[in-house]
Amino acid sequence: MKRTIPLLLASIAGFIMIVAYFSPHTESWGEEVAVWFNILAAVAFILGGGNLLKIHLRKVSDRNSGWMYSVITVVSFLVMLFLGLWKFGVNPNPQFPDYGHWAGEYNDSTSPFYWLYEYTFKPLQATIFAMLAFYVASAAFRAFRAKNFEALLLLATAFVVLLGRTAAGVFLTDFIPADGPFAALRLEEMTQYLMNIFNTAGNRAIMIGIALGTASVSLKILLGVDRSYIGSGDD
Amino acid sequence: MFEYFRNLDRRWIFLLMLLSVAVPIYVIGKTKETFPETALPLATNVFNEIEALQPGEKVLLAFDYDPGSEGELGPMATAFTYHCSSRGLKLYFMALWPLGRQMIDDNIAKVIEPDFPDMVYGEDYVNLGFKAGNEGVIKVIVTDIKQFYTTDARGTNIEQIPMMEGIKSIQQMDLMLNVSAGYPGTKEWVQYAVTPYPKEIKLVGGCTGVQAPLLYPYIPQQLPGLLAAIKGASEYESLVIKAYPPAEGKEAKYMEAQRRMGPQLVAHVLMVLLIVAGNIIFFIERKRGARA
Amino acid sequence: MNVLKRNLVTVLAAVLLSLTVPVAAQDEAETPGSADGAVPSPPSNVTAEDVPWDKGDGAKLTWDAPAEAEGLRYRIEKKELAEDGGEAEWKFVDLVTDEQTTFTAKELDHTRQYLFRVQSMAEDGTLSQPAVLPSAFQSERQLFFGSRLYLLIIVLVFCGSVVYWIRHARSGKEIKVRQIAGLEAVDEAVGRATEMGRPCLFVPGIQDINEIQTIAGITILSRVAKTAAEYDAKVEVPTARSLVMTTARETVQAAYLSAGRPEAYNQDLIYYVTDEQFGYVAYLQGMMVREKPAACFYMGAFYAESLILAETGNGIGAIQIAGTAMPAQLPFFVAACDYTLIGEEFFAASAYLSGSPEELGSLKGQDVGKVIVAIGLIIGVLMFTFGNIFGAGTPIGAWLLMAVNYLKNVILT
Amino acid sequence: MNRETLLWVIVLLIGAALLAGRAMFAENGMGKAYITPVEKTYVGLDADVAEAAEAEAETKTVWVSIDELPEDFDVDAVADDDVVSWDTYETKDYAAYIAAQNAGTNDVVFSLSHTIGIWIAALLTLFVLSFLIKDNPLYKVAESMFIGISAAYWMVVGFWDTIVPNLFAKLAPGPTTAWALPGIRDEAQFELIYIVPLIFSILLLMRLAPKAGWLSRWPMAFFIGTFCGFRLISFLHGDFLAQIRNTIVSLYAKTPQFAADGTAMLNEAGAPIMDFTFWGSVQNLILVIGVLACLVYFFFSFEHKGVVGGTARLGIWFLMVTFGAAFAYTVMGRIALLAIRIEFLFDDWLWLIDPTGRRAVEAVGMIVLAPLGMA
Repeated sequence: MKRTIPLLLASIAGFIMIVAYFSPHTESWGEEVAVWFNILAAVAFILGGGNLLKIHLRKVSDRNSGWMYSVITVVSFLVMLFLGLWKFGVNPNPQFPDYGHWAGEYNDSTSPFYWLYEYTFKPLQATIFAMLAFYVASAAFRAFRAKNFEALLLLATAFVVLLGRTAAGVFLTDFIPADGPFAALRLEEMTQYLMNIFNTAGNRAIMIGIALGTASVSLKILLGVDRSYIGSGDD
Repeated sequence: MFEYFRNLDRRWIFLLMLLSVAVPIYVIGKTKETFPETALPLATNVFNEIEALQPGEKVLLAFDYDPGSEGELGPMATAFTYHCSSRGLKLYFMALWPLGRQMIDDNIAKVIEPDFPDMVYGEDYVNLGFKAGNEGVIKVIVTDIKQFYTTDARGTNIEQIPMMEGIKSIQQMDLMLNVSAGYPGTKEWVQYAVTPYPKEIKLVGGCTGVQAPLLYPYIPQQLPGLLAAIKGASEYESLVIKAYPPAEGKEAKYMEAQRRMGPQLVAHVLMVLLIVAGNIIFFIERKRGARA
Repeated sequence: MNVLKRNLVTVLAAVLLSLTVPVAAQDEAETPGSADGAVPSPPSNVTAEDVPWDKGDGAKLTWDAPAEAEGLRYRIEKKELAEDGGEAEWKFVDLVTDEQTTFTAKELDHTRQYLFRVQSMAEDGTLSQPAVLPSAFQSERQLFFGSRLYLLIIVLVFCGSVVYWIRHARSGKEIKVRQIAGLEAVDEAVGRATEMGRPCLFVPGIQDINEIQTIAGITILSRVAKTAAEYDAKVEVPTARSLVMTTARETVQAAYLSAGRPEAYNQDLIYYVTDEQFGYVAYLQGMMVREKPAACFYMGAFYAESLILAETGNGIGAIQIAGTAMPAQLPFFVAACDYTLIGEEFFAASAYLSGSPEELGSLKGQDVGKVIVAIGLIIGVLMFTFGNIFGAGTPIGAWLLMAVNYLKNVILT
Repeated sequence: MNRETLLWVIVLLIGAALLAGRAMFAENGMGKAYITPVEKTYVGLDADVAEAAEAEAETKTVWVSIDELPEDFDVDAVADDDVVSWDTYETKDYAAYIAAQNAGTNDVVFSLSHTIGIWIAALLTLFVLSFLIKDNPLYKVAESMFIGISAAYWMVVGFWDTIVPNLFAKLAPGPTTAWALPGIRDEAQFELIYIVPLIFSILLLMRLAPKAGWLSRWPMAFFIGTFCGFRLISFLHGDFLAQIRNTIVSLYAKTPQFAADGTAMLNEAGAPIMDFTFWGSVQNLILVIGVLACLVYFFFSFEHKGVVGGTARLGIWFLMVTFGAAFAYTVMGRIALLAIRIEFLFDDWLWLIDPTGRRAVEAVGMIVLAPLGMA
């Protein structure tokens, strides 16, 4: 009962979606269900947020090492949540000023919620993203070594494309006439060929494989062959 | 010595990366000097197409991008506006992206209003604004511009705008410039404007780095010139600045792309050197391993 | 400044305009002939019929070309009739430039009625008088998408072959599959973590459970957790989505149960961090540096964070096994991880790890899919090549090119 | 206090001292923000007064900004309920501030909250970057804060952008529009079908109940099932077929011929003249071989031995070239991200550089401090 009904539900829902795709009348069901899913995902924040609070509050009450950081997390979480849900300090909607702040935008530029977003969330997000520049450098130094033929190919293409995208690379092969028979050996041309032919070929095969893999995993779930997502049988 | 490099703490690499980006930004920001730029044929072609026009000829500037790609495309849009204004052309702005209209207004406020105060709205330049419909808009305005544009972006009836007099379709434009961040963009302009009317419509443009490979197939027949990402913008900018030096104290705003190229170039060279260094270390290591 | 006055002028102008524009447009259309050129003769006999087996948004228009049709283009316009029978304005649909006298109008609403009209257009843009469809047209919505018939066949063949091989496996026949390098390393990695007394880290990507990659990641998690339960190693699963946390808890609990060690299951090791991509990564890289997991698994949908994770993991000397179907992130994992399951291998991994014949059977089904692709591709390419060699001028060349066209635009769309 | 901690503390103190020095002694200072305060006033008018073009005869209140009313409009004559005002602002540059000061106006004022904001943003940026040296308490502060703020941020977004318009407004349109969504009050309608996601949500929350946790599997199973069905079909239809279609190319490639002036050459029938292109054919051949070889690599049924092994090997080579090219191609964008962060630190915060002339009133900065202030 605890496992059979969910398995049936998944199979029936899935096969209905497949059939629905073939009729103009039901074609849009997929999009409809996506809206429902977004609602469920938003409601599930209660579970996730509750779990977040639970873990960090426990760290605080146990005085685990680093419990002060949990205090920071809990406080910033609760403050941000309150400011946002209450629309604290939000200006009214110019079209409906009589509705007060509730009809305003929750991220109105005068609200403290916006201030926190603008001066903490955004710079943190952008800086973590920017750390990638450092990691590409260390990966280039460490991972692009000609250990075997495969690695050599990886390295050589990366090298050519990197050079082909700088003025230096263009300068290096400038002696090859641009309209002669060997124009393809110019670095910027090679970059283009690598991207257009090899990268396209590789990516196409990967995408075909992904499509088959996705379809196969989906089918296994609908057939009940793979049921690990449903959990154990008798709790 | 070798051992030291073999087990090199990657924090040194991090430091090199930081310096290779920060130092150029600082030096360029302080001295306002940028790296010398040599224009490649694609950028030179864009420049030459605009140079070939006579003062008073009509040019359509389609700004199909939004703030998300401003960093990459803003400099070339500014350079286009500046070049066309310097050349004394008549500028027709339009956008297929909703926020493109804002980008047009920004460029008018940045370039035309302060630096070309003699240009009159409606006589020398006009902002036709944004129209929804993607390539549908292109298909229509190549034969009939008034079906979509009954007013300009400011709500003025198009019949009352002097420079719109006698304009039936964009085939009457002497050149089209497109700044493109994706769909709809240069590809659609090529497919739906240049391809059906190869003689009447001439298009050059600029696009993001991601898009560039998709547009190469149209070069040079349907697309004689293309500025690819910040690199292309920087090349074009250098040509424009050289031909039309801005007034004293105003160079800075027309050299944005060249400034941004600085850290890019140095960091790229660093990446290449890192790959080389990594392999040198690897080969020495293997040699020693073989000997031992 | 008198703002009101200016606004009033604008409003008035807009009102006036809205009254005059349709009239003007109509005037322009119905008084053909600008000064520069002869007026072409109009087409005649415009008919419209419903496009069969569609969703009710298409109409196939045909008309007869005028006597002197050379170099003519046809301008097509439509008019949507209002529900109360009132008149709307003509709207431009498309320009037919290749001297065809048929056109399929799209994007119609099957609950509304339409009129169409066609005008000839000379080379210099001069328009003829319009030829109007005699009676209003309404498209019909059918029960089945005719254009998806071939898709249905392909889906049936694919699913059929997967089902066939699963049944084949169930009947006890042996299934042989090749080895995948990254997968043997899974047990080894968990084992090493146990020896070192350090945890394993499992990252199920940053997408929600509606993404198949996340589901595939969770099924791999179930095998990893089972191995860990047997070895008595600790698996930590931070998630970026609440629903992924919920599902992962169910899965891991079941895995511990099937390993016979339900008491060792600790649900607090599977926890939610934040939905924000980079917040999640900020947490992960800090946690990795502090707890130094001995084995890191990245299985799911990844974006820019792939390299941050892989480089941090490399910095702490962990064994790293990644699997994703994000083509853009594969290069980073390949460069920085010990083993990477590329695309389809990632989806196949759970079948391999489970070792159950049924699941292995499904892999055979996937291979049938690849054989179909290869055959279709080779046939298509050969037909296209020979069609081009013979040229469209010869009958066989024309037939081959037509067949390729059918394959590409009808069967494979 | 061990040696390392001591070192850190010293570095931090030096950094702070340099910053304080720059903030106080540099001519223009640094990291300050300026705004122009703006008061918005809206007046509720009967529709027929405000908009002559409005066809509806019934009197409906329309809110008009006071800026759009004539100057001689008497606000005091309107009932208090019908006048709503609030404060907002526009951000300004330092140059605008100086210009306003020189002009003797108070239009542009110093903003404490935005100044603090810039400082906090800059410090958080440095905290995060410090992780590259070593994990440290500053990074932990930034990390903990980021987790709390971002988790709450997405919950707030989920509530106002999904739950309110897609659940509340569908099941209780009246109260919802009267409360928070007046913009859709005319079109919002009760939609019974949204009871389904509501029920699913309740079932999901059963997890919190000790005995009924298993009920939460129903919604999960439903959605996993639907998405599996949906993705099965859409991947086969989209990616699978499209990739095959795009790979069917001619190995005897032809391109249109162009005359010297760039126009396409046409034959008598008006169709473009196509001619054989050797390089185009080679490119297509490589493309097709590449796709087929990579497909063989993905084959599960055969061991990679013999012919299959050779072809699979070729497939791996193609994949390696693919990955190498894609890696290098992405690098440029990643570097730009770092450049933007550093520009923020140098330009918006430290006021070291001023590439766009936002503080173009002659300034003499303490240039030497720059690299150290970054530490």
